[in-house]
Amino acid sequence: MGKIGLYLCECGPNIAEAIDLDRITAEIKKDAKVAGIERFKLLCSEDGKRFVTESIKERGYERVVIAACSPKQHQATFEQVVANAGLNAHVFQMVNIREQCAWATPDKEQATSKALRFIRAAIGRVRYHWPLEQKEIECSPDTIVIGGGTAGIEAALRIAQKGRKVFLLEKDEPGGTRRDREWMAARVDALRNNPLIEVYEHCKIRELLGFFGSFVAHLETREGNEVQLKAGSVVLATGAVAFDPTGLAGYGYRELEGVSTVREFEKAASDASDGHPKSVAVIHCVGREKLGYCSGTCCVEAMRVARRVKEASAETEVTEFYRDLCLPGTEHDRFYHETAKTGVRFVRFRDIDVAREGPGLVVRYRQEDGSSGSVVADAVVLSAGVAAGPANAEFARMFNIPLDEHGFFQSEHPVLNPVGTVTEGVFVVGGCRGPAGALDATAQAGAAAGKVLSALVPGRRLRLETRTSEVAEALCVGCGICVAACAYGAATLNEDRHIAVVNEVLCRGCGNCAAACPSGAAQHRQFTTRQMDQEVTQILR
Amino acid sequence: MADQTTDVLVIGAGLAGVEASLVLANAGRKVYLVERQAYFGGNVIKSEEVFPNLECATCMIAPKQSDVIENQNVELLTLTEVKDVRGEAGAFGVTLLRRARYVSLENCIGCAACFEPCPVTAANEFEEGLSQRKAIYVACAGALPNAPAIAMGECLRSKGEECTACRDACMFDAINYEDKDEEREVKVGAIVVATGYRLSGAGLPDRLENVYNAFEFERLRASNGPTEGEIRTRDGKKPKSVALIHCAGRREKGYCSQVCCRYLAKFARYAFDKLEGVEVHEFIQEVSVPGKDSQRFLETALEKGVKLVRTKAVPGISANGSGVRIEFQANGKSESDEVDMAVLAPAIEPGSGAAALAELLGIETDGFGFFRTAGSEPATATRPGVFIAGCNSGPKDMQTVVIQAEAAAAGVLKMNHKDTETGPGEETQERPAGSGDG
Amino acid sequence: MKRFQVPGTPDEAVRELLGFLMEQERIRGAFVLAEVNPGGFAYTLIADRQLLGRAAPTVPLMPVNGGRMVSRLTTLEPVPEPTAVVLRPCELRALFELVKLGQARLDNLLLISCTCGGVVPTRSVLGGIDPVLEKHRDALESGVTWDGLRDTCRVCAEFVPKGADVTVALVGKDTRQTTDMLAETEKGERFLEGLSPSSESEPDTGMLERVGEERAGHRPAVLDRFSPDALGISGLISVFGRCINCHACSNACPVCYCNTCHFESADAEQKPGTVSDELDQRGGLRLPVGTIYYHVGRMLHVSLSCVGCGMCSDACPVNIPVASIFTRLAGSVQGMFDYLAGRDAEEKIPTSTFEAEELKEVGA
Amino acid sequence: MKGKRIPVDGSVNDTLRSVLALLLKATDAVMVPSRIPSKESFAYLLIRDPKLLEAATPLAPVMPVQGARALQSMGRGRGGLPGILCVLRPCEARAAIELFKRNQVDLEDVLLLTIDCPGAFPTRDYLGNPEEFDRRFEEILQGKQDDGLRPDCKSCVGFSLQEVASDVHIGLLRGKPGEVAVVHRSDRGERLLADAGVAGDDGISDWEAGVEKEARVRTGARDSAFQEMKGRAAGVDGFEKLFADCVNCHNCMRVCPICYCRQCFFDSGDSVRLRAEDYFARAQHRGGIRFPGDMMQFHVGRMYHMALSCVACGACEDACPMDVPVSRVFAFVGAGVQEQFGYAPGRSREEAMPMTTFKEDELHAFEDAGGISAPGTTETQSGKSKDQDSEGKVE
Amino acid sequence: MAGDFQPTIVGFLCNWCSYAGADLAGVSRMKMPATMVAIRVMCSSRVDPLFVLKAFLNGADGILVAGCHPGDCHYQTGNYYTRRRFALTQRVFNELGLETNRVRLSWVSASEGGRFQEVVTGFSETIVKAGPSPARTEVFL
Repeated sequence: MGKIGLYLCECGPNIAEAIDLDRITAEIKKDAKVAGIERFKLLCSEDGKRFVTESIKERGYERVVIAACSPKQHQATFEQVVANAGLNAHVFQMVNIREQCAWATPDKEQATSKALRFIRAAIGRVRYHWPLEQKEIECSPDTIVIGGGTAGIEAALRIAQKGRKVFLLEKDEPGGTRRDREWMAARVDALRNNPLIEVYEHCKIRELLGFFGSFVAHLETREGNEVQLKAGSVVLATGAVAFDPTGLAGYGYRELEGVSTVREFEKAASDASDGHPKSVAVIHCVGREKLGYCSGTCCVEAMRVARRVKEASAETEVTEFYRDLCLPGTEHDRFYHETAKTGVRFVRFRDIDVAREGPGLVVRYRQEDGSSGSVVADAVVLSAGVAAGPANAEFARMFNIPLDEHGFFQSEHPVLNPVGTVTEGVFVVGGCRGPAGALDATAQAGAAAGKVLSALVPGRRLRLETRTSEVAEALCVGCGICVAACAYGAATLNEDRHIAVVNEVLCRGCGNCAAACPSGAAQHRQFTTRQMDQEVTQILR
Repeated sequence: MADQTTDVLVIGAGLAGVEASLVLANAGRKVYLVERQAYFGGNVIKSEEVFPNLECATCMIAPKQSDVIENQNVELLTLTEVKDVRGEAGAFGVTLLRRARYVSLENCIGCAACFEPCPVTAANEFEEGLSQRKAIYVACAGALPNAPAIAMGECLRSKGEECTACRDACMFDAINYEDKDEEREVKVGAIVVATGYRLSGAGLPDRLENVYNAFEFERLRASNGPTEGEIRTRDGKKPKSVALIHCAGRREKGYCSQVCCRYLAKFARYAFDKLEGVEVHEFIQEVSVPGKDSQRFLETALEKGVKLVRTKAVPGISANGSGVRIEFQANGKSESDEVDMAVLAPAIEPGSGAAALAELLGIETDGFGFFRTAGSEPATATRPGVFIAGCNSGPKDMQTVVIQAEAAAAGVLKMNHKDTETGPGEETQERPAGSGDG
Repeated sequence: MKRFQVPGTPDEAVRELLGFLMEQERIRGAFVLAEVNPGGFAYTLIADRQLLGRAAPTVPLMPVNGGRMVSRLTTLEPVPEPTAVVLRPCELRALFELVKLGQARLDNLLLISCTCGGVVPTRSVLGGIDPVLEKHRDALESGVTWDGLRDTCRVCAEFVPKGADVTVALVGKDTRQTTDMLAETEKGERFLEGLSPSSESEPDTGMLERVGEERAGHRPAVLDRFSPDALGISGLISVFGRCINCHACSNACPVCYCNTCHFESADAEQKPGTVSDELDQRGGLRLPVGTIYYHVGRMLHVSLSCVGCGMCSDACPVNIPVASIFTRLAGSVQGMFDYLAGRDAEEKIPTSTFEAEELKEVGA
Repeated sequence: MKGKRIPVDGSVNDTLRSVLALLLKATDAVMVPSRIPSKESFAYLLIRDPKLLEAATPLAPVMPVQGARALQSMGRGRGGLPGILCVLRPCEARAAIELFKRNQVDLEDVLLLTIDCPGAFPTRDYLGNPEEFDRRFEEILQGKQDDGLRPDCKSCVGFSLQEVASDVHIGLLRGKPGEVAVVHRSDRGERLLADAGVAGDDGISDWEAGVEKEARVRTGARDSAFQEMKGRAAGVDGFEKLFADCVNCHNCMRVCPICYCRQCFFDSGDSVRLRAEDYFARAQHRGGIRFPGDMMQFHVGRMYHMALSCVACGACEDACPMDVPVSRVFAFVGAGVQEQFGYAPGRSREEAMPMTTFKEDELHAFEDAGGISAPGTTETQSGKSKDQDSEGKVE
Repeated sequence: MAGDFQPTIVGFLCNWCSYAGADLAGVSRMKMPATMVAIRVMCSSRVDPLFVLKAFLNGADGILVAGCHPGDCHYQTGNYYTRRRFALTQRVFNELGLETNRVRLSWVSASEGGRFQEVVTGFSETIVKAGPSPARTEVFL
């Protein structure tokens, strides 16, 4: 089993005064399961660390138990110390006799008994600790970016600026659906002229395999050639689509002439040579109920329409019908007030209906106080939000990334890792992860670049989590329960061998699969059934 | 170039600073993470739960904090401020001022034995003055680094008395009354400014007994806060009615602080969760809940029974016994309302000293005192080599803060890379206005 | 749903059917109980029509759970040729559970089942099966269960197959001359194409309900002695005390699909070093160790997939009513998730999925 | 041989209990068959607290679990067990020693106490009517013959201290009230008895004579049993018939004390997970195949694996749900192969298992067209292989 | 019996929330009965129902499984599986007449030191009322 060394930290008076360490020493001696018991005033001090390292070497301990503060406090510290003594950092178990014992239990007698249980449990389990290997894998520093809209282009440029190779895959042509064409043109040029960026336009992605550090994309080019690309990370920037108001009651879109979306209206306006409309009605929040969220960009969008109309002809009457003005950020209140100054009329509505009467369109509305009114207009512009792109589902399947209720990609964590996903090495930016203005999309592109650049450094190998799960082939019958339980797609079925296998690159070491497996084939390193059993048995002595 | 370095200075150790530091450190960069306070984690750790999943903020940020503490590449410098910045991108010379903590981080193990004997009590700033602390103290239970500091200004020793209560109580001789403020020079290639925000006083009424601002209310709800998470009026009663007041100070500041509608919806849920049968009245002019998760978040609050009152302007607030009287214009009529407690959503403004720091760093601010980002670059300041992360460039929700922090890190990482085909010039091109859609 | 009529008793009729299907080359094999030696019955994969004479598809015996046998046949890959399998409802449900658990494949299988009158304990025919057959046929006809059946059969509520392509009508039918068969799926209809339609106008569903009620009537007698207040630690000990730890129950169980049972693996073994501790704590120790741990542990593992087939009781050499306990338990735990083991082959097993909004009462 | 004679006071089991009570004082724990709380059967108890001895039934009317398996269940491998005195039937003790040779039980601090075995009733018979069989068993203990005992017991020639390396043995001098004779068979046994104060040098030749006499009777029974089996087990057909009712539950293997593998090869993926097309090919070739299909392979294969160590304890047959005469077949075949190598399982802790050693000059009978001589004659059982000592070491 | 009976409760705590919450309770010097002995797992979803059973049969008077609040799991969805497995375990205990009040599932976040204190205190009271586990000294398990 290996010689076990037990270290008791007095933590000054914190442990020494609250727990009877002499009794502990005596009892553990009686159990005769450890080769030696060492006691020290403060193990986390420099002297303390040195003491542990040296005594391990001297006494030839092969397993180490340290009873001190919470592992959250010093686990890492002591793992290092144990490693310095030439042992594998994982043949060590830390016992928390401070936070959850000395500090929580005023009665010394009870605190001591409790500490004794903790220590016995650790001794019991550490006998079944085996060295764990710190695995590292070669990884490709290159990146595949999927989607050539703002987010995709900005991500590609930023990553390439660090001298990294980037493959940008686009089903049509880079440039996306952006209106401010000059700007976008400049960015697309930058993209095309960048020697480190390979653009594959009009390509179909047949398949995407692999994992963080080594992904492989199989794609078919416009010419119909099969191309295989290898990369260490993938940035999904497949964008969103504009919400389509067709069939939405009360707006008459595609039914009444003169009713158009913002984009259609702008296009018509830029083409139109003949005179300006006398009055324009712009309606906000079109389709918001259906979408179930506020896209956060359409109010400003709608006001820009008004501004352009007014710039073109100041005498054109413009009415903005809104429910709530969503003007996030520091510039937009000003923009609103300026717009109002140009004579644009703002009307808050609760219900609205567009109808054609004779030559013009009539917009009838009711307000929150019940009062109602109507406005005659020759053009009605619908400002609608953005919706999730249809392609998301396919990529979600390919990469095991969950979609949210609206069909957007879900971040691994909305706050802590907004552009990361549950699939390590796959990032989501721009419209495909939710409504985003160009600046948001750019920021997200930057974020993804930051993650990529720091995670995959040329010449550096990828260090993997050591406390991962593994599957014992002899015990596994391939029932797939672990596969269902794994949130990271780390456990998969190998159909040929009819067993489950764990991809250690993707495994985050939660142990869910181990608990799900009835035959004990799936094991959670450092929390194996044997170790846990011993802990349970010994803690109850 | 001789004194070029790739080390990075990150100013401010809140959510943004921490995230930026970790991304940089993982890329192998040496990071000096300086924090003005004695603890780090910024404003985030004041919240019990956060948007959108009402997750426990501490649970979320704690793992990142321990990463910072354990990461060999990050040097966390608390109680430290930037005094001077010289040089240029790739080779900045920075003078840091570390203010005395009077407690040795090496020796202290955070056992807290020193608090009890300290004879001095003072209002705890972290708790918005809602609870008392000693002159030697930690901001709150669980604050990191796990060691107290002495507010020497309050300590009896500063008043000439020979008090050694805390030193006597310390078994690790961690207390050092001789500790001095120290200046320190560091050379860095890039600077990330993540100095965060504070709540503005603009447009707020004079202090009233049971009127709280957002931070105060957060602390009331915090299970490690002054009331251990119980929402109570100052006289310790369970409020029967709570008013949530939007846009306090928006008109004065001239911008929408973006996150208030969401956190007030959260506050409503706090109230319903903690106060059986409470009435919650929200006074609002415009509902602004952008983003795919916000609508449902708001609706959940409304379903719990929030009474939403749309007012023409921010209501007037006055004391009414121990309660609060609220007067407002709705549907063209003047009306009023009485509640036991009112919570205000003040405007968000740059952290104190932002202007001075901008001066020091030679970066531009916008009309509101926020740091200006350079054109198309949401995380680049107007001076090469200086980057921006967090609410010091404008109000943001947490995820946008993290995104910007990671983008700032990207900016640093790709700086003056030999193969770089673009310089800051290209980076900072002005994007034409009207880049609304995605 | 098309209904057909085949001349002969159920056994004859099913043989007839299988022969017909082979002749028509709609199937290349039949997986069915057969008399492999006088009085000895076993599942047999029959590829030769001549051998169909030995087939005993509806003999009231379950020497092994047929679902488990089909899994043996198809663990690694589907059967290469169209094959008819004749299973009782609980065997079919076991098969479906095993499909979900990746232990069997349905491709190429024609699923034939029956309304089930139950089976007798395998041991009870050691003296010869004929007396049993007599009694059983009468019982089937009247639709009344008889005391020779296994306990679990006498209280079985799932005796009408779910998900079969073809159902042979046994319960409450006079099957001396002809036997009715129902094609329950489009596939079933395709295969039975060409048989003569049933003379009977409408199936008497009321009769099936009556049978269900009659069986429900037996539940208290069979199951209630294992009610919570009857058990507890001491109750468990008096039920399982005589267990000889042979694990025959898990070995016979169709949904105990592991190759090496956790309770026989190294991880579950007692460590010699801990024996002293046990003695310190209890003053004594029952050997072999871990009897209750094994049985309750097995309940945790399989109660959600238990189909109440009764194999465990049948295989127990010391007559422990394992199946009765499991049947009672299974009803409860499966009900908690609105789940019924093996009612179809797609439904997720409760432990391999979750709902965000559920079981609020459980976690506090 | 000398020993301590103790008059039976109350029932034989009462007397044995009182002896155990003394022995328990001299050791950490006693492992002994005991009545389970529901009274309807027996399990082994490992006893430290003397109070628990009340349930102890050193001679139980049934053997639901083979004691060697009970002993093994405390953990495989050597080292770690406290000092335990195991009360076993001779066949159980032999099995324990066979497992010890395979590193499956720890006998370092464990002592084996055997008792003259009156045999056991089939467990399932007993469960049907415990009181009845308890009564009948009491009569057996007083010398009465009972035909209801398990076949293996009736033909067991190793019922006493023949060929078993136990440390302590207790002989029964039957009759009313009768006596028991406690003898030590190893130094450790001697020390134990001395410490416990049950050592003695009373003459016990009358008991030895009784054993001799009984042995002759049993040997006769055994020979005829073997003769009968020889007829039945002849050829594949004979075998097929014997195992006709087998339902492949593999229970015989699970309760067998010698089958010590965690995962039986015949249950392992290698033997149960075949490709459907292979099954189909076989079915098409023969017209049909039964499921599970490994019936003969299993029984014959298991025979290869354990027959050399088979102690004919009858556990397999006792646990067979289909009354297949498993143990009678195995005992018969076992005796034959054991005779072939002059090996007697459990005879000594040191004697090497035949398949772990060899001699350069042996078994020439099997070379070229060599054949097997008929097994099951009396001499071979009692007759030791001449150069057993030279086989002592495991190669 | 409830008088001086000092129960033993095994608590399986997830590393990220509940274990941190337990630490915080200690750091804040919150007093609570010394009944709870904690076993740390990375995620509450590592808690195999067999661990709970094992603890019970080995003589634990109570067993607590504690993790992050639903929706807060550090590993996305682990605690939802925990909840299902626990529901199964508790139901099996119930059907077998084993006192279900001896097993408990609670959500405790890293900032909820106070809540951890309440859970431990409350659960201990329950167990003291229930008395010592019958499994503790049972020989015939």
